[in-house]
Amino acid sequence: MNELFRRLLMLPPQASSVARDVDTLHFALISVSVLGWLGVLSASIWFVVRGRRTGENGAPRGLRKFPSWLEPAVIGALLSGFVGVWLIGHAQYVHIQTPPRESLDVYVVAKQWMWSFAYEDGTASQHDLFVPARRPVRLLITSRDVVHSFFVPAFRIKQDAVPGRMTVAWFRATQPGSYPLLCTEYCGLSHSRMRGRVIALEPAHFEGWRRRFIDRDRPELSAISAGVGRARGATDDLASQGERVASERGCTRCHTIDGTPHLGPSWAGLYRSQVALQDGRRITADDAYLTRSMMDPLHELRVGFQAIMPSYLGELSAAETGALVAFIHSLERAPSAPRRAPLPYPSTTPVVVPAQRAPGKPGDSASPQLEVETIPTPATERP
Amino acid sequence: MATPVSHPVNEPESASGRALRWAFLALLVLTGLSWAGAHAPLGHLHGLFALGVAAIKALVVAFVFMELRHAGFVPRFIALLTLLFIGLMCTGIVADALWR
Amino acid sequence: MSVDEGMASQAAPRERSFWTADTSVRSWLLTRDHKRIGILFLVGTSLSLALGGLFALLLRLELLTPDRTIMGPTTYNKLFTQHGVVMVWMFMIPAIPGIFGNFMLPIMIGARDVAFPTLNLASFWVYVLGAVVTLTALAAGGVDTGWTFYVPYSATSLSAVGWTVTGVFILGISTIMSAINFIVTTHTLRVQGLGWMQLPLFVWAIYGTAIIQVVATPVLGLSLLLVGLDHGFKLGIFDPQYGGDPIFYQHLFWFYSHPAVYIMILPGFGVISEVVSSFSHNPPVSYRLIVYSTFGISFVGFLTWGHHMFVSGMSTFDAGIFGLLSMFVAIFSAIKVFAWTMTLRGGAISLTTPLLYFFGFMFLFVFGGMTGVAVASESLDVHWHDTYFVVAHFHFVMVGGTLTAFLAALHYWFPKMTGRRYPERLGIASSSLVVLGFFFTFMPQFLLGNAGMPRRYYSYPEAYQWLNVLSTGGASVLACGLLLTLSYLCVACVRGAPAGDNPWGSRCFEWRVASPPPKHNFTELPDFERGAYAYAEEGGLP
Amino acid sequence: MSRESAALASQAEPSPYAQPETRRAALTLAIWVFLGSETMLFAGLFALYTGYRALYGADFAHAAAFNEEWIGSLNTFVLISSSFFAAWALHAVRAGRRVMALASLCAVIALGLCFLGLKSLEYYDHLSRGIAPGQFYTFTRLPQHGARLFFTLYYFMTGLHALHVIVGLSIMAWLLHRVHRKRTTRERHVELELGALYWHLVDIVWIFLWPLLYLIR
Repeated sequence: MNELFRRLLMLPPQASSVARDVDTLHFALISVSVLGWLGVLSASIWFVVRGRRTGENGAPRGLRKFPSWLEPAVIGALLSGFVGVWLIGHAQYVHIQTPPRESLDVYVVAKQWMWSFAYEDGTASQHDLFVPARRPVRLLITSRDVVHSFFVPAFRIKQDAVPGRMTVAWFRATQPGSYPLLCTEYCGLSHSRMRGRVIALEPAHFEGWRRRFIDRDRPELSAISAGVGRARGATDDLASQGERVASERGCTRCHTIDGTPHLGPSWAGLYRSQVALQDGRRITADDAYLTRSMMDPLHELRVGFQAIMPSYLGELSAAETGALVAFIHSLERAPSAPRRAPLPYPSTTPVVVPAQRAPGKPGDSASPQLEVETIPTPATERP
Repeated sequence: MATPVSHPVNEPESASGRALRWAFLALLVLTGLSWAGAHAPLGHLHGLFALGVAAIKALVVAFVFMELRHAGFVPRFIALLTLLFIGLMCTGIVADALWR
Repeated sequence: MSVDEGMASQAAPRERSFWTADTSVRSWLLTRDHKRIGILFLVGTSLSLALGGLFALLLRLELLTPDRTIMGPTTYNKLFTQHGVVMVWMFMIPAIPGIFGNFMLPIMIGARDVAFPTLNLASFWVYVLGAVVTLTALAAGGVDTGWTFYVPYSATSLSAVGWTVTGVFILGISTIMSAINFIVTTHTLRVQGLGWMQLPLFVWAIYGTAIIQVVATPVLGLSLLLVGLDHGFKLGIFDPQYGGDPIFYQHLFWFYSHPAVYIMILPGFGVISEVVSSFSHNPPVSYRLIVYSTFGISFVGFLTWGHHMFVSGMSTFDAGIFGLLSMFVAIFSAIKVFAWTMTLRGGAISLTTPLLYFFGFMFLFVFGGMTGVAVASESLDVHWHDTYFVVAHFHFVMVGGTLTAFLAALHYWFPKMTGRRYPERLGIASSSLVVLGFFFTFMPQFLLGNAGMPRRYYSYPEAYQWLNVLSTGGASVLACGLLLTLSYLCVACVRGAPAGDNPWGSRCFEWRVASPPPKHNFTELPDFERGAYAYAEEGGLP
Repeated sequence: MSRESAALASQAEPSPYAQPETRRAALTLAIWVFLGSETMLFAGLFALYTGYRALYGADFAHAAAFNEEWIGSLNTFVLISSSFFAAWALHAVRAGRRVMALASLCAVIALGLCFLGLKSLEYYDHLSRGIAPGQFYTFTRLPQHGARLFFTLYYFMTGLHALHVIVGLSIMAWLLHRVHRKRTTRERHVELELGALYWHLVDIVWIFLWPLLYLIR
């Protein structure tokens, strides 16, 4: 019954501990609504059919007297029905909003147009949130620029990411799998591309992922988790300062750092590369060119881009400019094409994630390889 | 037979000159009181006191200067409704700010 | 446009109608006649509807395929913003009050005009000014914030936010002018002996709407002013960089915009009450309940704004309060639906286009309303918030409710306004097209929302394509229906058969004057002592 | 009935009012509705003030101390007096004392201008110290977020109010003109009633702004 309704209403799989309950209320409410709807409609049609018959003769039979109890009865029934729905819905809402005590904390930072995640121990990831299955995970969500919203349809949870505030959500994935993560609060140009995944691993695999990440990528930790981890004494070299400047000043709204095409040229692999200008020249994107482009962007415009960037003359301090150049420098060896395959979305069936499972056919993006080795490393590689 | 006339409206009794002068005096006294209250050691009651006095002053202005005491039901109702909605809005926002 | 010839059949010499009393262009543009202002609003809001509808069609075309179809994401974002702005502030809020409120309300209460005719004219021209300024944003590059203007995005967006918020601010002024006029007219210009509880239900609806408008619109004005200052001068009162709280903006915005939903639907309710009573030749069941629920909606509508913010991080306590109050506001609409259905009972029903639109209304609005109860229940809203489910829900209510009521009103009062009849068969055909087209446009969107497709999505996963195609197909049918309506109504304005004063056999007051009404509404005052719904008296139809 | 119909038809541009008394009632009702609507414009700012006060209570208290209390208090006195004179002008017109009415209206305008003068003095003082709204805020003694928000709100609230004072003053000047030209008389003075009501509302708003922005620390 549950499965029939779920498929009929095209709901995603019920992959969190709360999904089943929420759906049950959903099914009940929709059924009652449709019944009530049909009731009202058939009553109207019945009255019309009868009214047509008498109506032709020209005389309405007039309002027949109502039983006096009908009005209060209808109002009372509606009221108690609605309040009943509210009671259940509210109880569930309180449950959804109250994280259990022993949950794993993950700091979620949204920005235009990506998600980044950081764990208490310094592990971090972008786009993909790795969590252990069957264990409650508490999300501490914030945003660096505008309002976003963290939405995992399969978990039936959603929470806004509000700049300047920390909001809280939690979930417990019932089984391992990959679940689409979407941004539901309109946040500008690439709102519909701000997608990620929640990847629930068997607890043992999750531990493995975490240990490997720390062993291999320890040097990276501080920069990635800078957004939330600054207070924890992260190292603050010039390039990571630059990364911060880039997001605070809104550079990353138009310039990507992983090679994805966007409004402005991507910074990945930009440093010291040859670029073609609209006046026909080709020049090297060295420190001087980068600085000039911030201050007078329209003067040396690259081929294939529109003249939309505002001048940052007087907006950026010398230190900020230097930090930005250092950050772009740090992306010198970043690949200049997106390294990630398009997101496998939506996954209507949860992917079972044994690490030893054979990889899918090449190009088969519907069954993502979730081998721990292929976890995308963060795009911010530095020499 | 129905005729297109309106409902008779009484010329509101105008506020007497004496009432106006008394109201003015009361407003001045209340202003002084409000100022004194701001400098008295009232602790966290400061805000309550200042706003309370302000409310009384507003009532004096509304009822005497704006002749609400002679006005009919409708203007009073509008005044009440406006206050109610301001209250609602403040309550809604403060409730969210305090308890989230 | 000449519409007078059709009425020559009447034997008694009649005063010339308001259409032909003076035919100079100036006498139209600077008219203080409430009926002509109603016609001006009809032209203005219909143009807005056409423009907003065109935007909607373009959006639906873009969504035919998962990625780029006809436009890029920047254009798409600007189009859905303009669609929302145009439809909400330039069509749905001013349409029914501006056209039919202006035209009918004074006649229905036996007044020669509204209380302040000049203010009424000003309200139309302020509307035009606001519309022009709003649309200037298009010339200035468009605005891409969504009609909700959420900060901080709207404050930092590089698009023409300034023009749009200024335009909407000006449209708000026009709304308040009209609203003050309606309130004062209803209070002071009722014909002697016409008590409050004898007013036609449409008057009540316009009156209740006007109250919401004067209370809520200034709050919108202020919030848009603050957004404009933030965008133009970085005075950010909501700017998180300076410690401001973007959520406060949402509170202010929804304090206006939730009641604004009722600003849009209440006049529709009024129309529906009139239509169902006129075509079943029955007095409305529980007149009092309908009136009380109008005021219940007007008031409780102000207490529920928080249900737009269940996932913004508000406390569970607040959410609970707002959730419960939202359930109460649903009760009032349910009462009305009950009353309308029961009004049909035992009636002598004539199945005409307005009544078909009434059924369209019941078919769509009732379902939309029930999904409203669903999204108001907190735990379900967490899943549905900002998905296509919500899009489908408010289109069912706003388009399925307000637009069908608007079309019902247009057909119902067409003979009164022009003195001519529209072709009934075409009316029936187009109403079926509209209702079916609408149903197939938005029904799939409920499912899309269930599946988790967020709103304002330029590109979407391929699995959703078939539902989107269905929706686009429905939208084209809907557009055909509306175009058909437009064309036959235009023809009927000039060529329609003479309608006579009361073609529907209605008892309501406006049908007791000539069609179209003379310039000063009454050559001689009709009998207002026999009630507007006096069907039970004297047996048969007139 | 027939005579009335004839009267209805004969009037070229009839007023919708059958009796002049109805016009007065309509205008009075309209101004009350308008004032309620106008108050809701301020309501949003009051709500923001309470909301931010709930978040930044201490900062607000510190910041309020940097508003010149004597200017605020003096302005309260000035505005209350002007409100009294507005009421007095109406009283005088009703009693047929035209000269007294003219003098009262002059007093209203003078006091209103005095209010604006003091307000500009305070704005000037604030701006010269770097206390400016939003991004222009450079007052180093109170660097906290709350203080910046307080002063941004201060500018919005007093600015919107000052705008209303300016509108009110224009209305008062117009009324002065009408009384002077004997167009507003003992018999016909509804415009003075409406103008005075508007002016009193401006006063009431300030009565609340004063404690919120100056007194509560």
